[in-house]
Amino acid sequence: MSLNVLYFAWVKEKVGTGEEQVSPSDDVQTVADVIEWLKTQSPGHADAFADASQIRVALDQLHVPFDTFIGNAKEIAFFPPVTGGDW
Amino acid sequence: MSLNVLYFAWVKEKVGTGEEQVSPSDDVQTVADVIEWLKTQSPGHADAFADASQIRVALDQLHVPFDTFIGNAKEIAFFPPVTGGDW
Amino acid sequence: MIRVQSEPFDAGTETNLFLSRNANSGGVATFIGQVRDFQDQDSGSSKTISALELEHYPGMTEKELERIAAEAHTRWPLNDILVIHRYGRMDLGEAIVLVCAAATHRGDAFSACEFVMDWLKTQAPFWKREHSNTDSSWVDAKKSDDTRAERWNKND
Amino acid sequence: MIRVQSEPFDAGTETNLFLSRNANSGGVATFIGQVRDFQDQDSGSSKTISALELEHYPGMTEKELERIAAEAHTRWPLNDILVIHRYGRMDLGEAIVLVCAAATHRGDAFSACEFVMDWLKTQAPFWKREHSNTDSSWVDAKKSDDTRAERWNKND
Repeated sequence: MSLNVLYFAWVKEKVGTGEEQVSPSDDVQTVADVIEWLKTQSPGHADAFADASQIRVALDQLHVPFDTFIGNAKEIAFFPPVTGGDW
Repeated sequence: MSLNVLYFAWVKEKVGTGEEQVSPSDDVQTVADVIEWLKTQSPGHADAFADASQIRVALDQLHVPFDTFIGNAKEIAFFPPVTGGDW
Repeated sequence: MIRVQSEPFDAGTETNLFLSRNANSGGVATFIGQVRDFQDQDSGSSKTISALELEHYPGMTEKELERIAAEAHTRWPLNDILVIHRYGRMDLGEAIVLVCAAATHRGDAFSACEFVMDWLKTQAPFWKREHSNTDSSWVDAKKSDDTRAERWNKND
Repeated sequence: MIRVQSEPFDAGTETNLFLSRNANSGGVATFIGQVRDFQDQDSGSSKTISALELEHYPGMTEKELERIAAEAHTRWPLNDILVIHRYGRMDLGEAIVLVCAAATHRGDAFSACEFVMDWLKTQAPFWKREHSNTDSSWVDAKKSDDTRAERWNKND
């Protein structure tokens, strides 16, 4: 599997990069699997994903839950719950 | 009793004037009484008030129901239900 | 602030002025009612409406609009309300009414703006006359306006 | 129409353009969210917020906003929707978002405008960072936004 991984906001700051190309092994099949695999890649990754309840995911630019299969997706993004103006 | 009477929209057109000063007798006490009294003043008045369900009333510039007593009010206005833009 | 006037007004300019007066409010909801181009929609009708005219009750109109705005202030935490309403003759595409409501939370701004419009439509003393190629006639009140206005009583 | 941009925009000018594009709609509801002047309201805080910054997910932001606007069109009879949303750094008093909805009936315009705002706040990929005199920090999501967005599911 080859995936373009994007990080935003404090997830990006903790991981230390906004984008990386990864190729996990074939037993990595769901979003949750990708998260567990990423946590092993660096202390920054581990820190960013320490509390997965604070992480939201988009697969090929669509919001998805953690149990979604990666399938043929090319891009996965991890970010905090979205926020906007005060109103 | 001395009252300034105002008419608007098609009520004004039927009565034939937008404003008149009236002095009905003392037994004219409520809005409904004023309407009955006005109906006797001219065929135009009678026509305007023929279907009282189509008439709305303001007493001293406040919406009121027909059973309201005139009291010390100075101004009474008769008009159709209000209308505005299409939206 | 309430303004009742026969002169045209510019909805965008008024909105910007309202926004800058309310820099401490995050959210501003507005409604603009304009004289719509009827020909596009009522294609079944042979009547071509060219303009409309709003008669009003000078003095009472201002009082009613002030009363409605004050009522909105009692119902929601608002920083400001603006109502501009025209009377007299208006051409297609011209703005008739602008309502702006400023609040810290958008839900309050939306509710107040819609409330003001709903009460205004049933209680502010305006009467509409449509001018067409063939005649001019008074427009009947709409039952749907009463229904919309009554919704705000049920929630009390 | 959806526009996602870092450049400031003029809410009044955009509203006027939307109004003239929609001359066949009687009613236009809008919402403007601006960077509010925090100092007026959070007087208990010693932190002075001077600006805010919105990070976003280029590509996905536009897709989400298009999807939300399309959903609004399926739910209400609308003539047009406009969403303009900024990203990047913004100063106090600047407009962040403008949503306009045009419809024949005002209830549809109001509902669509509020719906777009509620879904946008929970689903469009923006993340806010506040810059103050002492530091800059990411702002947490608000539970109230989730609650508001969920209201639109219940009515289905």
